[in-house]
Amino acid sequence: MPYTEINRDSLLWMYETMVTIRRFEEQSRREADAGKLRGMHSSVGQEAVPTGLCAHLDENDYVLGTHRSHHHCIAKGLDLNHMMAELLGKSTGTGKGKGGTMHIADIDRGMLGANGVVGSNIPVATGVALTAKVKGTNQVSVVFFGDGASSQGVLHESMNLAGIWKLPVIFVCENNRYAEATPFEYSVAGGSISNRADGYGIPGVSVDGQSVMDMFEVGREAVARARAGDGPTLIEAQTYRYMGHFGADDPLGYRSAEEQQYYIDRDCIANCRAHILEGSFAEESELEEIDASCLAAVNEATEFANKSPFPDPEELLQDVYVSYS
Amino acid sequence: MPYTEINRDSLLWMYETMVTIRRFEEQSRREADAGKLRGMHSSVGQEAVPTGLCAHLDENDYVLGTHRSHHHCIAKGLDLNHMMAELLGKSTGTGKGKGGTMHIADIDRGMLGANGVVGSNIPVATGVALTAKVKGTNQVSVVFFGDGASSQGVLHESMNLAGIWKLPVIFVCENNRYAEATPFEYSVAGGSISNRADGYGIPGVSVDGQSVMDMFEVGREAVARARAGDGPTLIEAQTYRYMGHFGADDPLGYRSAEEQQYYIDRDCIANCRAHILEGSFAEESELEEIDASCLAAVNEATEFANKSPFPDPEELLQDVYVSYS
Amino acid sequence: MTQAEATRQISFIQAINEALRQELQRDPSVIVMGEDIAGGGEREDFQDAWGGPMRLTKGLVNEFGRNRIRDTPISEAGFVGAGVGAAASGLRPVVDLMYVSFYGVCADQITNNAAKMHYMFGGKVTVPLTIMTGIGAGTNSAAQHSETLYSIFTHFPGLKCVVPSNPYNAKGLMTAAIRDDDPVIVFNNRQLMGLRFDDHVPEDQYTVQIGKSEIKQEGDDITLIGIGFTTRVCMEAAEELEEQGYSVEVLDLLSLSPMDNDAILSSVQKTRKVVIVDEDYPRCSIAADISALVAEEAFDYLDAPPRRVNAPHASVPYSRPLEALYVPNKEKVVEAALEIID
Amino acid sequence: MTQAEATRQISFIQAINEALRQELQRDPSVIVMGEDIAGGGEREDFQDAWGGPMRLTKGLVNEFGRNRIRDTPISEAGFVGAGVGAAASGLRPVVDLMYVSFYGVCADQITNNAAKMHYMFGGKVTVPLTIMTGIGAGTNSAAQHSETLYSIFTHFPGLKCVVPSNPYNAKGLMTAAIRDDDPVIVFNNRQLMGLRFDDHVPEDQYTVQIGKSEIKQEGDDITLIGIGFTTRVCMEAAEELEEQGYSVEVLDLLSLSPMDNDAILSSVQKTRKVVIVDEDYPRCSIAADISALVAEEAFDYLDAPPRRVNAPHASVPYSRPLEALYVPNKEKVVEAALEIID
Ligand SMILES: Cc1ncc(C[n+]2csc(CCOP(=O)(O)OP(=O)(O)O)c2C)c(N)n1
Ligand SMILES: Cc1ncc(C[n+]2csc(CCOP(=O)(O)OP(=O)(O)O)c2C)c(N)n1
Ligand SMILES: [Mg+2]
Ligand SMILES: [Mg+2]
Repeated sequence: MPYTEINRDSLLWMYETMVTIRRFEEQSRREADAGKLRGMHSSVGQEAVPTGLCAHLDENDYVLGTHRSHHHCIAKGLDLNHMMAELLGKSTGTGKGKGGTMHIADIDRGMLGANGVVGSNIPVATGVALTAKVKGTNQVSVVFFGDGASSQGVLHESMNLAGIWKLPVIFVCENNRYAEATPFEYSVAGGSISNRADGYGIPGVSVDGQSVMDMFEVGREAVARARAGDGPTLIEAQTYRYMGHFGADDPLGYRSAEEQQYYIDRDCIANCRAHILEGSFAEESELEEIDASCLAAVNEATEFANKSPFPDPEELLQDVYVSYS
Repeated sequence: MPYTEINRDSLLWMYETMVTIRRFEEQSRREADAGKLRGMHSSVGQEAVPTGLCAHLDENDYVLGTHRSHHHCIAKGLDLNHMMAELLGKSTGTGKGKGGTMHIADIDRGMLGANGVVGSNIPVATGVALTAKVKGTNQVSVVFFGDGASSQGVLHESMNLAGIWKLPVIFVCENNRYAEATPFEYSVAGGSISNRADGYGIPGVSVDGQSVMDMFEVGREAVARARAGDGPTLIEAQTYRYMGHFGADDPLGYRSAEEQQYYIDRDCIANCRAHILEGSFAEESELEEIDASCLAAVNEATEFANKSPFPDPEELLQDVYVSYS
Repeated sequence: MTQAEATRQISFIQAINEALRQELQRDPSVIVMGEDIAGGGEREDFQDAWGGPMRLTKGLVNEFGRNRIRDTPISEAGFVGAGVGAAASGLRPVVDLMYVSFYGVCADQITNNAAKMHYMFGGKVTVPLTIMTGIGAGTNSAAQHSETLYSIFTHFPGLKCVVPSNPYNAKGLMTAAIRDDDPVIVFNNRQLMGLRFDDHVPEDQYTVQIGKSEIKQEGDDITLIGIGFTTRVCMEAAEELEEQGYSVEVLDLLSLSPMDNDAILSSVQKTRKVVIVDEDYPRCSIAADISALVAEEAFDYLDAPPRRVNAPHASVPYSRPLEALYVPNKEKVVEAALEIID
Repeated sequence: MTQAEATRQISFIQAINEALRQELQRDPSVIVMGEDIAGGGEREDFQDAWGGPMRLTKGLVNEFGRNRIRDTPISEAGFVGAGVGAAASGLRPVVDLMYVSFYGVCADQITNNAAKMHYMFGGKVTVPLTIMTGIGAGTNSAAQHSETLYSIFTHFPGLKCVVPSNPYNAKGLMTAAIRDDDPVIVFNNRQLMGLRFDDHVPEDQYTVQIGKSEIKQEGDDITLIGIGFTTRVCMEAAEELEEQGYSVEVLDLLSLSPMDNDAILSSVQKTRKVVIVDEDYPRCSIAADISALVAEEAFDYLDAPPRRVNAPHASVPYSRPLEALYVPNKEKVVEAALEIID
């Protein structure tokens, strides 16, 4: 791909976003290892997928995610302090500490929630697109899900519904090649997720998810299609998670070191950095400044979160309903 | 299609089966109109679909159906007396009158049940094929469902599962062009059900479901594939229901008389009859004998059912469990 | 109220239909989705071909158009989930889940998403979704089309559950449900749809408060608690018990979650005896829930053990004579009442 | 029993694993299906890479091969449904539904098919399906991975529900479930998986009868009823109450459907007071069910109202201090007991 239309601002935003995600995830891992949370699904390795896509969205657009969604949240512009606080179950968290790592949401920034049930957000995102359609806004709804989630029936129901109603929803499958310890090639009959779009008369695209530039190009087209009222797109982004499924597990139990290395050698951040430098979009020193500020932001978030109080006991019974009597 | 391999025996069996179904359904309608049952989903018009398929099955093979399944049951060789008794809620029915028109089953003849929840039997049939695979028998499992049911996620989950496990299951969509009052072209994105098979790497075939000879040819291939261990097939049979959705409704509320007439002019029984006579597989008089014996069998079943007693009150609490204490 | 208004009798079906129509008129963010709620797909020549299996939505598409009245494919998880997303992003969708047994293909969207989003997201997202669904046996429809099941939804925090018993409260509860900022499930009994009622139903909009029960008639000797269709059964039983000389209080529960604990307890504290009549399966049912409430909170007032009339612990049989034995009826309620009344 | 046998202590996880392995050995029609129950797909070099999220199925694929130990795609409706079909046609499948909240995507297969086929088909089809699923809070997993929910399955006729509380009955109930000709759901608490137990677990096969509870200790002043994890809570509470001078009976329910009504009622008839401890949501719960049973059937014996300790009517919070308030604990049980004991 030529990437001719990706300007300096976009590239630097994407670079910064991906570095922020990486640092955030590394820190989350440390917090988890320190026993402050359990079962943290790291998105390290997959930063490019939401970043390239969200580059085309604004605060009025919506993103919905999965159990592995920190990168979606950051790409959608969520506040790191509130995110980290949520991970630690603190009252200053996005959900006052009641949702946690699998349920981060911030409706003011258009993040309508991570979701712990595999596939479960796909129809919800379709409904968000329905709101845009019914109200005649030009908002777009984007839902991320895994290769494992592609086996859930709701994906098909939702592609069908979005297909007949031409809804502005983008289905983004992050094919990181594993669902827990189950390889993609075992669980997906036919060997391709994007190909399934054909059956619903909607465009299906497979893209190198390790290249944020490729993601940007594919995202631009899908977002434009949605905004134009031309309906949904299914994107299958080929990516990889570097860590185990939830952190504590060793991925070498089910995959080879060579395979891991293959993807690490194609790291999305290194990739983007090289592209920026080769194209002289920025100096090395500028990138180092960005690197430093990302780290500082994550460190600040960590301090904020650790200093924040836990929720009051009364919170246990609050927010079950808006009102109930 | 040439139909070269369809011999006289097969043709006459199919003719007889279809005429039996037609007479049975006409009688069921009368019983319903007389107030003896409610909500009878008539299969008139769709006789050829299960008939052409079941011509390749024996008692060890399995069929699973839907809310509209009388034709599946008869094609699979169920006893008319017990079927009609079930419709009337009698103790001599296939399910002692406890299941009724939407839940006829006879495991001894390989009919594992009609099912009132749209799409619900699709994974069940997949599991039946799993038994054959695990046990290494060469049984085949066939599940019928409607165009409306194709929108249920379980179809996709099941095609995927059967695809990766190469299960001997045949997914037969009876596309009668309506789900209640909803036309197929409205509800199915992409406009084709059989095309969806591609996405799962399994064969998908569209066939003229008004021609029992075409169904026979397509069925032969799918059954052979299943028995050979080569996995599932998706068949989309283009057919039509002549009556309303559940009998009391007037289909002309949502479709044109011309459209109805188009299909009635291509009636599967007339079709088959013509083929038999043109090919001199049998004399007109032989067919008339068959016609008469079919009618007689249905009349006998009606008498049997009407004379049979209702279940004893104790039946209410029986068969909830095999054993419970 | 003029005489004409005072005698405005409409059917249960018309009441729901009117509630929907008036809310659609009043609030542009209300939409309705479901299978064949209009019918005919997008065929111009067959607009409004169906109107739902019970005709609850008949006529709406003509008035409000296909943007707001949407036929769906048969994919409950897909369109109930879409209802959740639409509700969380600014609409007030009413989703028709034809019969409650079909919850089985979309329960995830109801109990994992609709019920939990507000809590998990710290109160910052609301899901003003209304689900309406058909319940109840008595129509010869067998085990998969005759369940009641409101008990399992009452189990889940985050959901509200209401069960109208006549056209008046059907209209008022449906209107209240749509306006409510929490997800509400409205359970409409199929037998009620076919019955005639004497109640007056105002043409103007009104709401029946979610969380409140209604005393249908006052009495001193025993309380009968009914839910939807079984409220009728309780009224019939009350008549017979009165003929036998007893003074009977009948409470129409209307709302299962929240439940009007106070009203239940005060009635039982007065009468000191209670029979709960519920068509749902008996185990872990709303009837058990009420029985436990009364035992735990009105223990010292009770003169006799609480009694329940539930459907049996069995699937709904198709055969009519069996089905007739299945559904709670006047005889069973009278029998249960007489067991404890003396 | 030799000394060595008498002290065979294995973990809850090992107990389930052993039950599965021994039944797989004994009966060739037993198969196991679920997500990552083996792991590694069909990669020869990564056989047995996972063994389930709780390692309940670790090692099975090596012994029994991929024909009988089957990793599934993430499509619960598809593979639970396949379990129903396999069970109806001659296998005895054990299906792993990782955590009970995921029932939401496959409830149709469980409650409309598995539960109803035997009845609808007049007793001529059996569905010897076992579903095992993880339940319970206390692991910082938030609202969608910490539910208990056995109450809603107990609601449905046609299903059997068991809840083991220690390795001994975990092994015995799992074995009994697999051999049972009806669909059985085995609810395994996630907290129990991590705990140490002193109970002796025989290496040979045995069954614990479905439908029977167990008196963990006898006493005269009050009955505490526990279910799975909460049986431990009851034992702790009993210890404390005994220190305060009370004689406490603890009943481990084990089986929710069928339920051992007789044992519950005799215990309560003896002690005349009962506290039911249940981690499920309170409304329409098994605790309410038992409370109602006791109120209705042992009314004349009760010296005080039945008491319940449930989780609150709220989703499970993520934040640990809140979660600690959520799950029933010793303090709450002691408090409830003391309220009625005097
Ligand atoms: C319905 C459901 N089934 C199973 C699980 C357990 N589970 C959590 S994550 C996961 C694997 C998901 O794989 P994939 O969709 O590829 O996402 P990834 O973890 O690779 O990001 C599974 C099986 C779940 N959360 N929800
Ligand atoms: C899960 C579910 N949703 C809705 C229904 C109500 N319903 C019964 S039949 C039917 C239409 C089915 O259409 P199709 O699959 O095309 O079968 P056909 O009636 O044409 O044979 C519907 C919506 C149901 N039984 N189950
Ligand atoms: Mg994955
Ligand atoms: Mg159809």
